Amino acid sequence: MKKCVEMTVHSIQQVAFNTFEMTLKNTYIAQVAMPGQFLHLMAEGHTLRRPLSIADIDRRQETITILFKQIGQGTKQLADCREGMKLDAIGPAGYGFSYDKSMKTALLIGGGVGIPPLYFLGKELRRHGVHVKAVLGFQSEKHVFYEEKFQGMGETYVMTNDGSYGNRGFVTDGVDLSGTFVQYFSCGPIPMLQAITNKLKDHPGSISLEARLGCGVGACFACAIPANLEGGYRKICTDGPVFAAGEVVL
Amino acid sequence: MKKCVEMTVHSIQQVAFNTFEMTLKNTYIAQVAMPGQFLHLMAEGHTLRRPLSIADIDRRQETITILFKQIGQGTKQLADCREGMKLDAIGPAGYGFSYDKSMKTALLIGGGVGIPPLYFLGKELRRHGVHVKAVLGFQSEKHVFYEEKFQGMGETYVMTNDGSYGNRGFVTDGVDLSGTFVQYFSCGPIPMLQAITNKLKDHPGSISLEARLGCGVGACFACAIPANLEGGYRKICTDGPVFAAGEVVL
Amino acid sequence: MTNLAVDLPGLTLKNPVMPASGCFGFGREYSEFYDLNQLGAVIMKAATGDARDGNQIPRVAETASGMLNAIGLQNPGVEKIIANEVPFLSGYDVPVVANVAGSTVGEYVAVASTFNKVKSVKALELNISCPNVKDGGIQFGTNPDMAAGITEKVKEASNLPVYVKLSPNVSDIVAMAKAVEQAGADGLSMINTITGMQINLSCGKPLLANQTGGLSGQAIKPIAIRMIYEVKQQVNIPIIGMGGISTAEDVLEFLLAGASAVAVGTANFQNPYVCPEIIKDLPDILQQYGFDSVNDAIGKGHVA
Amino acid sequence: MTNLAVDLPGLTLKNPVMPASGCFGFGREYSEFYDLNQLGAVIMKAATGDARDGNQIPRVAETASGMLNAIGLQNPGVEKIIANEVPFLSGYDVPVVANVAGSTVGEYVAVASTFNKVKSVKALELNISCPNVKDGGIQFGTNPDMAAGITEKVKEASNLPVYVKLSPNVSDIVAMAKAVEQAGADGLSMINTITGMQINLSCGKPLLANQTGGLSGQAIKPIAIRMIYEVKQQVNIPIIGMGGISTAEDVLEFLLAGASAVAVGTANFQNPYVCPEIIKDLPDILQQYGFDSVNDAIGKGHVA
Ligand SMILES: Cc1cc2nc3c(=O)[nH]c(=O)nc-3n(C[C@H](O)[C@H](O)[C@H](O)COP(=O)(O)OP(=O)(O)OC[C@H]3O[C@@H](n4cnc5c(N)ncnc54)[C@H](O)[C@@H]3O)c2cc1C
Ligand SMILES: Cc1cc2nc3c(=O)[nH]c(=O)nc-3n(C[C@H](O)[C@H](O)[C@H](O)COP(=O)(O)OP(=O)(O)OC[C@H]3O[C@@H](n4cnc5c(N)ncnc54)[C@H](O)[C@@H]3O)c2cc1C
Ligand SMILES: Cc1cc2nc3c(=O)[nH]c(=O)nc-3n(C[C@H](O)[C@H](O)[C@H](O)COP(=O)(O)O)c2cc1C
Ligand SMILES: Cc1cc2nc3c(=O)[nH]c(=O)nc-3n(C[C@H](O)[C@H](O)[C@H](O)COP(=O)(O)O)c2cc1C
Ligand code: FES
Ligand code: FES
Repeated sequence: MKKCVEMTVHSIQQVAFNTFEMTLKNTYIAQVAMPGQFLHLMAEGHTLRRPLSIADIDRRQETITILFKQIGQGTKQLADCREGMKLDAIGPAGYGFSYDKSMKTALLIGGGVGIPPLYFLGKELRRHGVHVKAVLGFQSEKHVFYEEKFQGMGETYVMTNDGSYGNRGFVTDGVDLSGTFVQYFSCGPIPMLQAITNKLKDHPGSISLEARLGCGVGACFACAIPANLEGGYRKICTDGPVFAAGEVVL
Repeated sequence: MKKCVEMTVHSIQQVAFNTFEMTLKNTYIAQVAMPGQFLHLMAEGHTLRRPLSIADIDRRQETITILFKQIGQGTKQLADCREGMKLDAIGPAGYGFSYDKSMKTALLIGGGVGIPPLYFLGKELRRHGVHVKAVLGFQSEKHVFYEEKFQGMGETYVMTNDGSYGNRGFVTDGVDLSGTFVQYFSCGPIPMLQAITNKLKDHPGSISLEARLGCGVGACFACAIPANLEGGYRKICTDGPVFAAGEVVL
Repeated sequence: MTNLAVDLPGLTLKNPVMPASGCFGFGREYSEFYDLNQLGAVIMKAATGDARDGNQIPRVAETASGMLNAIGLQNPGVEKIIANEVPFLSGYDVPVVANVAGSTVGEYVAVASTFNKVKSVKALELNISCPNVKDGGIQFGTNPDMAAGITEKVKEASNLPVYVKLSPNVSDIVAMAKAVEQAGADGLSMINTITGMQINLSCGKPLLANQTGGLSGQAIKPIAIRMIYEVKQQVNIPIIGMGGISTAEDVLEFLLAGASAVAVGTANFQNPYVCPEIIKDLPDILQQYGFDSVNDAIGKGHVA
Repeated sequence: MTNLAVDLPGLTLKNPVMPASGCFGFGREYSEFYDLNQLGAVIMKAATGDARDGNQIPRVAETASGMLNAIGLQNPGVEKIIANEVPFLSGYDVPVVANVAGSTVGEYVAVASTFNKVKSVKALELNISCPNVKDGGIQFGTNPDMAAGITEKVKEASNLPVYVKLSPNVSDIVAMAKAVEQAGADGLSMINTITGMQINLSCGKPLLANQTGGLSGQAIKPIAIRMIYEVKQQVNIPIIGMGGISTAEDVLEFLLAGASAVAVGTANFQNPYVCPEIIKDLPDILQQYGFDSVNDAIGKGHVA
């Protein structure tokens, strides 16, 4: 059975400009969630739930971390949550990253709020002994978050559009700095993923997509996108959000 | 200038079945409000404001008391408010009770949540030396509130529909017990006001009406009811909620 | 500086924001909350030939993100409005729009022509879309030929620009808009309320004494935006947009859809200061989304 | 005990609550949340003759107390639905309703007759009201003659009871209902979504790739109630009501207005358990307002 669970806000803090880190307590999700999966969170008074990637899990403390940018009304409401408040979530939702645990080096490429699921992934890869490198793209200095955390996992190249922090440029430029790797894992806005999959078309890769969801469970076809090879379509909410590079039409 | 003010919740407590007493802090309203006037309160997320009578005022502490029954979503939200929370109110709204300060004896006749404005009125009448008697009608014992407060002002006859407390019967029966008076003041559901104005048609009286309001400020005609004598109409929100008995068609 | 001014037939507006008909009476009540000179214009409550009593109460009900009303065009009649209400509004430096209603073509024409002599009334809003009266009103608003007929007659009788207020309760809003444009309308006003009902579970019957009422408020905004967008692509007269506006962002959305000015109705009941607040916020919102003036934004949401 | 059962043409319902078409796929997803045997029936996502890809994304937008969708009838085609989806639903003791769509009368007829051979499909819902496809769909749903024509043809071709799903995007819903009743419809299903639009301020253009979408959710409930109430007074076939239902109280409101059963759409997205929760709450709510059965409440909101 899939579940809609009650989660308790355990902590919330601002980690960058309009960007918040929230930890939530829930035994079930903390036990079963995999990197790349998301929570489909209810914000009281709204018709549609908000999908937010799982950025980390503490299986002992049974907490789940999410990182989100405040954009509209729903994420504002989440940002206003305080410790002890309850949130209703469908999760863990979606199909996460798959990878070869014996791979030597993985490259994580994240843009903005595409970075959160890569942190959880990186930790799992490290646990299996995979060497991890990361390229993280942000708009500017004030948007940067989690740099030290990624540094703690492996070499990390921070890119800012305006050069106000780290290296000036896009994540595609960062990839040039990062050297060799076996497989890449990327999450960010569609134009970034297009650029990355083009640039790295000779490498195996996985990408995680964002789209406006309806149900979030596969029932409404709100998130269906054309598949590349054998035709047909994929639902981002259940077949994804993670796909093999080239599997879907971006 | 009329005002829409921010009020701070000072206290809230349940005083009877589904019935709450809330005190709110606001200097302006505490200074100018008169018995019979109401607050037109915003409940976050709702399209229409909720009208609630002013039940008491502490001019020194600058607090306003309201008493309300939890009926639907808006009053539930108010009942869930906690000390320190802010509420947005238009007020003091409407036109309150007028009376001759030299009158000897006044009879207050209230039914259910029609009772609150009569408490504020009774206190003002007492301040001017008017002798006050009250007939208060409730559904049953568990609905009774403010009996002692009215007892403190004068003889008080509590009626319950089922006789579970005080005297069995309607407020009209209570009037028979209460003896002589110069003028009566009544607030409650329309059928009760019809019965009272019929029974007491030989006495001068004032009645306070309830109706579904739109704007609450006189602009939308949601609350217009026909006037009795010279034709035309009256707006409950601004010409009332208090009218002379016989002024409007019930 | 962001330029908020807009010029429409008969209406030289310092900003595009006006209170909507029926939600602002004749201005007196909200003038106790703020200085009406801040407004772009004022649209008065509907005027009919004789005084009308309107429907029984309850006349309003709350719905999810909206409300129903069935006032029933209560008003003191056009003569009394001109005698007792217009002079008050004339004291402000704000163009006044008269909302004209009736049960027959004759009544519409009579009411419209009565405003010919009134200097401060700068335009008429022809209310052929009131869902809350038995005769007239909405019939005229759902049949293109009747709508065109009444528009023509009113245009003949009036020396003021005429904005026809369209009903959203139609299969084909573009057909309605084209019909009244061809009949000589100077502009459109859209949308009026959508007919709805609420049943009161406690008594098991419709809550409104009139049974049905008109749905307004944020709930109807997507319908208003769609209709304005569709109509904008097919007609050349300006549109005053309304339906669920409560913020400056909403105003921009209406401008992008094709409205040249906007009216704010139901939101006044939530926040009496909503009109001046929107007007204050509008320059920043326009700038934030890359527009230097209201005129710049009008119709810019259309895909080439 | 409160009796929740209702008997409608082709549909023997243990309770009046079913998920609405397009909001529940073909049942698999929500079967992971709860046992579908609790449901009164299941209405499947629309079936067309061939597979359809639907519109580009974004296909959904949030609005005040509602949402817009422009899925565009994406589905694998009627044959694949029968081969791959119906067998799953047949495993439950719940009547299945097939939602039939198309671009031409011929396609509707072909899809409808394909279901003749499918035992667990107990009724058809004729979707002549989808606002999100270029051809077919809503045209059939806004013209009484076309609606009657297509109903007649489908009735001829099908051996199943046909519920015609009406579009609210019309001037005269009663005329539509009467037309399809006379053409032989066994029941009505109302309402489908109302055409709306949202403009994305960040890019200044319509948010949905399809520009317009269908408005659903609590925002439209008063419109649905009004239309069902009006239609109930003029037709004799049963109505499956929908539009903004999310609680057992809402269900009672629809029953009072004249619906004999109800469908729940958008609310599934907010709360995946909403259907079984409503079914659990319904007996108490009926009792609370003085009804001993669902049948007792149907149409009781009408004023004598
Ligand atoms: C699988 C998945 C994982 C995601 N993970 C993260 C994450 O870890 N951190 C993060 O900050 N953001 C993430 N997003 C994007 C996030 O869902 C949106 O930023 C958020 O829903 C915006 O909600 P709002 O209330 O602020 O915006 P509003 O504009 O008020 O939202 C209106 C509607 O549009 C939807 N919406 C708006 N923007 C987006 C968007 N970019 N993507 C999808 N839906 C959108 C909302 O969900 C809502 O239904 C993810 C999206 C998906 C699909
Ligand atoms: C001038 C005036 C003074 C009032 N004073 C008091 C008081 O002191 N204490 C008290 O408990 N009640 C009082 N009422 C009634 C009170 O306003 C309603 O009980 C309350 O608005 C119900 O809101 P809700 O959210 O619980 O109900 P809902 O049913 O959710 O409300 C839906 C809509 O209907 C309106 N409504 C519902 N019931 C009533 C009603 N009986 N009268 C008016 N509007 C209604 C609401 O304001 C709202 O707009 C007064 C009403 C008026 C007009
Ligand atoms: C209480 C009320 C009374 C109204 N009276 C009128 C009226 O007299 N004439 C008219 O043309 N429109 C009338 N309307 C419709 C509004 O002018 C406006 O078109 C509609 O409410 C949509 O805007 P909103 O969502 O901002 O309220 C009325 C609306 C409400 C809520
Ligand atoms: C995402 C989505 C997809 C829909 N797809 C269909 C469909 O395929 N066929 C159909 O007849 N109605 C479809 N509808 C309309 C619903 O069945 C229902 O009539 C409408 O949404 C109103 O009910 P609600 O407010 O409970 O959602 C769809 C609605 C939504 C929200
Ligand atoms: S969001 Fe409903 S199918 Fe993906
Ligand atoms: S509530 Fe608007 S005039 Fe009284």
